[in-house]
Amino acid sequence: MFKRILVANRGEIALRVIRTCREMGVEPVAIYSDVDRKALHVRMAHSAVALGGSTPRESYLDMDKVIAAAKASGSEAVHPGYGFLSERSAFARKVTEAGLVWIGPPPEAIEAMGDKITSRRNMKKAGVPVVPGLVDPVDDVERALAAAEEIGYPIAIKAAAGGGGKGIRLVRSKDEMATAFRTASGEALASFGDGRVYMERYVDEPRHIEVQVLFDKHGLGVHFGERECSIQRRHQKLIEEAPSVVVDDALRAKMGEIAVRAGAAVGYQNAGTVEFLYSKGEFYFLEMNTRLQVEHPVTEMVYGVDLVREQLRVAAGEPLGYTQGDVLAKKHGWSIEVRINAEDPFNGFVPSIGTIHNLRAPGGPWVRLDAALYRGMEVSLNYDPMLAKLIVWAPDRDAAIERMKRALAELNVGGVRTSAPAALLVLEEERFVRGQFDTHFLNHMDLATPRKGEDVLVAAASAIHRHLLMRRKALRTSDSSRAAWGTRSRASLSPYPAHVAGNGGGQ
Amino acid sequence: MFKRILVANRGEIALRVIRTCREMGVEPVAIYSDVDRKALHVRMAHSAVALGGSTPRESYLDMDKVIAAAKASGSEAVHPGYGFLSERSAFARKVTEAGLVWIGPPPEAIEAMGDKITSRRNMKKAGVPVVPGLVDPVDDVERALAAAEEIGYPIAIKAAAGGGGKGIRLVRSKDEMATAFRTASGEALASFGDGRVYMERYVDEPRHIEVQVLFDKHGLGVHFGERECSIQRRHQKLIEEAPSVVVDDALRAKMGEIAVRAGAAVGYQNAGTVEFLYSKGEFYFLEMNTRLQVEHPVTEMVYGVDLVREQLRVAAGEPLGYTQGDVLAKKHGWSIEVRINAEDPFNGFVPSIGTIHNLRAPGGPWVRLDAALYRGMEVSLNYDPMLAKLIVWAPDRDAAIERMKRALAELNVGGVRTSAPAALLVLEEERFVRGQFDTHFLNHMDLATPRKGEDVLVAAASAIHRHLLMRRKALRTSDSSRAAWGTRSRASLSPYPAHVAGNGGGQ
Amino acid sequence: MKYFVTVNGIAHEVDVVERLGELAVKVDGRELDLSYEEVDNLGQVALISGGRSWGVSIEGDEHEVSCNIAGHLYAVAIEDERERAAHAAEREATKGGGTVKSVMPGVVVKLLVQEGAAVEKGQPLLILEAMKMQNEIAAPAAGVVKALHVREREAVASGAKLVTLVAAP
Amino acid sequence: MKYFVTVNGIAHEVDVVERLGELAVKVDGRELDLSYEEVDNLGQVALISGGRSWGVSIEGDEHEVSCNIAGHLYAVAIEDERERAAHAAEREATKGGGTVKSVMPGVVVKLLVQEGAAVEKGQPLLILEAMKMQNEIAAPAAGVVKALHVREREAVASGAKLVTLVAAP
Repeated sequence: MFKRILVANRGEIALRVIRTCREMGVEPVAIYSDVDRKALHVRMAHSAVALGGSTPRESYLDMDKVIAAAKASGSEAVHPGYGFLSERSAFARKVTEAGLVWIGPPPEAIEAMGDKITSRRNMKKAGVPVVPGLVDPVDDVERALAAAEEIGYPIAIKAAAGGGGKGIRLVRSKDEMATAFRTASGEALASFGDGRVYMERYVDEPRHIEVQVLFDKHGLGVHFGERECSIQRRHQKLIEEAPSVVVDDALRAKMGEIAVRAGAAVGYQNAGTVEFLYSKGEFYFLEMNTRLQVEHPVTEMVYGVDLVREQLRVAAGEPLGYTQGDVLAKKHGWSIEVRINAEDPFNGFVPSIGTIHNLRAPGGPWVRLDAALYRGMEVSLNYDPMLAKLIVWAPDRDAAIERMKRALAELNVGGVRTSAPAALLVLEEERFVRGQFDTHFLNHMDLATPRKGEDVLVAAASAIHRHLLMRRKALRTSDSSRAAWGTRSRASLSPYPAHVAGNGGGQ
Repeated sequence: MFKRILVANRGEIALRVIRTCREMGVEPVAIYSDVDRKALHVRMAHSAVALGGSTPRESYLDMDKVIAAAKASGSEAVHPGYGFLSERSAFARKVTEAGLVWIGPPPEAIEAMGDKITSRRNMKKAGVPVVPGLVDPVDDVERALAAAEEIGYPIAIKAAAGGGGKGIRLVRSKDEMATAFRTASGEALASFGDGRVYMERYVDEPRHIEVQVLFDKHGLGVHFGERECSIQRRHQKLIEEAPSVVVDDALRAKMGEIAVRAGAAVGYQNAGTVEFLYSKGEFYFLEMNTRLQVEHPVTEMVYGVDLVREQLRVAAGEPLGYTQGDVLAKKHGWSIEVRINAEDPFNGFVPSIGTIHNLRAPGGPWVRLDAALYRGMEVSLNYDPMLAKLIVWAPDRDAAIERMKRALAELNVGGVRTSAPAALLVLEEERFVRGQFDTHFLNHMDLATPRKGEDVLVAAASAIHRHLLMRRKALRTSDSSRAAWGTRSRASLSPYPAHVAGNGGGQ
Repeated sequence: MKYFVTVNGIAHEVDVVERLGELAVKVDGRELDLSYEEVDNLGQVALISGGRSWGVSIEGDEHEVSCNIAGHLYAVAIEDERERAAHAAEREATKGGGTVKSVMPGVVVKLLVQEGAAVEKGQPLLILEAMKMQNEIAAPAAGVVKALHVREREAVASGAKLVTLVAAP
Repeated sequence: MKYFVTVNGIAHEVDVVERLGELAVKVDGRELDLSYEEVDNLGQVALISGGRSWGVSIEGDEHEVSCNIAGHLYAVAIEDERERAAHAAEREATKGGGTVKSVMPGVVVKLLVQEGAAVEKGQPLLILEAMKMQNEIAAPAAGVVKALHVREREAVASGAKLVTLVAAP
């Protein structure tokens, strides 16, 4: 095992990796930008190297600085976390060329899965089901019509150069094709300077189901079952769970086997996630995330496995040491994760910034908080808005939902708005509890409905008490408690008529 | 299931019960003394009833007040937690007479197990092994000598009216008996006004191993394996774990079967713990704790069971719904608990009081914090010094020890001294890691040894920085941060030549 | 004293009478028997009313407050009678939407309207990029664009004026 | 400036020089390249030295400080040269133990010595009951009991004087 490794990330995932390092007797080295110099991942590390700069580009995204930090600190390997440089094959190559071990898949595997067209081709060849459709884009309505016959309606047309759902057109029958093609192509040309479009079968009631895989360096690979991440908006996941209500043992075996085959086809090593679109008993390959996933904890809770530990073990050359059967024998219970993002769910999920002045962490049985939060932390626009992940485990799904509701009720993050109340509303929805949802669920939910009952009166009464106390205190000078309490900016409380368009890019 | 129950306790165990209630859709009602009016168990409850008073006697120990609170709040049942009224059969009776359900064993079972002599007789009759010795006390040296031949040396002589180790004499051979008997009897007479003594076999290298049992109201009972609680001083447990290194599957089955037999012999219902003294492959009944135990979480983690939920279920009349085989099939991994007490382990574990001005809770995978701590909490001498329980789970014991060390490194409770650093020292001891310890382990450990290495220099350098900052700030007026930081009383930092004698009474 | 309190957009009338140092609070005519205690100076409140108990986390200023109650968020706005009258006049004056401000620092990616243009309620006015996301800023009411306070590619601070709307003539 | 710093009972010499507003700290002659930053006003400190990183939690006053470093506790006492000289004189004066004080509120259950009695180091002086536990208070050094400041069954506050010892003649 390594003596010392560099954790090339920040925030909760850096701390997550540091925690496992500590437990394995590996010395974790943190890197930090100027604004992160007091961050928890720095304080909890064995060593820390300053990168300088305050933007990601000047710090965590600067490959040369990161590799220099690894060398200077005497690290033997680099763990990239997720985001930042984790899926840059060029970085993986530079790490290896610097004589360090890359705790991730080979650069070739990152590249093979990084490109939409290439990965689709590779997967088709490996016998992995993909959404029926064209591999190459078309630029002509006649060819579109011909292709449509083969693919079968309904069909989705997507800009070849696009992303984030821009310029997608749904075509239910032949008659709608000509108009749809022209408008989609025109929009694509206007937006991206490239009028070509893809065509693929439109998947109704889609559910986002992904499979966790792990490969050692000796050609062995296993899967750790599925996670369902359908509660999302614009490809940003909010609630994840393992297992999925629509996956039984037989389907798990089948999806798992195909996910392992997908990884093997590109010579995969280390941990990765194969994402599928599931609809009415069928599933199609979407993409492979060639790194640890934000939502890996739900898999950890259900299989009793520390995935970061496994990443380090296989990167150090150790064999898996267990079979697929061993893994599935450990499967037990149900786990749910809620992402606590700094954003206002009642105003189109616009980002919320501020200083964390108050923290009440949930506790008790089977409640896990993966966070790098601390009192005094500045939440800025420099970094990802995810502040924390709240994870619960319970023997069954109903109990896990109730436990998550209980844990969310205990949580308070003061100083910014968070996504937590939205997650609570989802968990209270009967259709969610019954497992009847798809990736459109959150978009169709009315989050703005005011809650009824005694709590409203209590809120009004508390606010009035507070109002009168504030007025009295305002008369006094130099009242530090007033300052501490009122750190929340007034502006962020104003109703804000924003509709978030954005371009997603979920992790 | 009940609609509403009264939680007749405070602190972490009240919050523990409240959490399960919330998850079951049962409305938890809190009770509180004057000093607890802002406590977390009050804020997290559905309803709260003020008992008035600030001492336990005036509040949580006042049976009539507690029952009146249950009636006034419309509660259907009473959960006593541990400590306070939990093992008072008179209270259990009053609860039932008031038309409420008692979430605990029948009063007769409490009584049968509450008295040392009676329980010993009952257990012998039921075929439960007890430490070889006399059931009745002796008051005469000739009878003592005769009895000793039967029991076998070495022998321990204990005051019949005593407790907490007072007046215990070890007799290794016949020759030592006369002197030992006279001094023990004389001391007992002086201390308790009763010169009679018990005699029993002295158990060498004793380990404290207890078995969790659960009985429904339909005559069915199961056990949830063992916990080992040998790391203690004066019968106050500091570190607990499940399972025990000295218990294999065969021994677990045997101890479990005997524990269930012990409960059945007194008509037990609900959750309880049968404590054994284990020595070199043999085990003897010590006593039965007729309530939920402080250290119940380690069992929960290993068996994936919420014991408070099971308590409510069986109290409501539900059948267990599973067999002994079902329970043991769920056993997985290893769990350790550390008690975070407000006390100074480097000064004879004297109590430490103050205001909690700073809290840094550990997090991440398989770390559970059962606490009712909050910033601003006053830790006084009114109540039990236990502030929190830190619990970890891991696939095996070594990993659990490393995880607990990591979690303890993350924990900070500012404002009082705690037992946490002592627990960390134990976990770092090679003999503990190897599993070679008995109940004397902590007494023989030198906690005062100063730690070496860089941390000492860092402590010195940090203190100097802080010293100079304080000096500069002292020159300014009305500096609120100085006040906030320096809340720790100077007195509690002085070396204190106290040797704690005390009389234990562990939970 | 009478207050007008809006909770998540729904208006309530609150009457407050101070009796012997204690506050008697009536919400929508219903008298609440309240015990309100601040746990710390960070907004943790222990509230007991009619036997029920709540742990409330409060933040905000005198007039706009967020209450977190068991994980749910209640946005509360408070006006006394004098303030209500003043605000009503203000609202009348800015009918048509008033000035739209930025709630976050960001960069104006695109302006979607020009000065003088008539806009409908909900119509996108501009796109603001912040935290890797593009946010469409929509008109809070129908009106006419009186002024654009920003240009494309301009970085704006939180609270910066973006667009001023006035009522259509 | 020179300081005498005791960490968990072991004495260290610390030299501090202020250079351009930064502190240069030498512990036992070893120069530490330190970055010390307070995270909040509650004692959380981010400390970096020679590439190593620590999250230190500090509490205490100017002269006596507790540092929690990765779960371990370091009790630190600080004296500058002037204070050290003063304290040395004080210690000489109270040779024999000085005055034993209570570190917690409690009740004196039993006095085990009388005024004028000669006691050995570690000999129990009295039993103090606090938090349901009986604590034997022992003599910090050999000496003679000069004064008993408490009586049996008396409740004492934290910091209250219990017994004064002087050096045996």
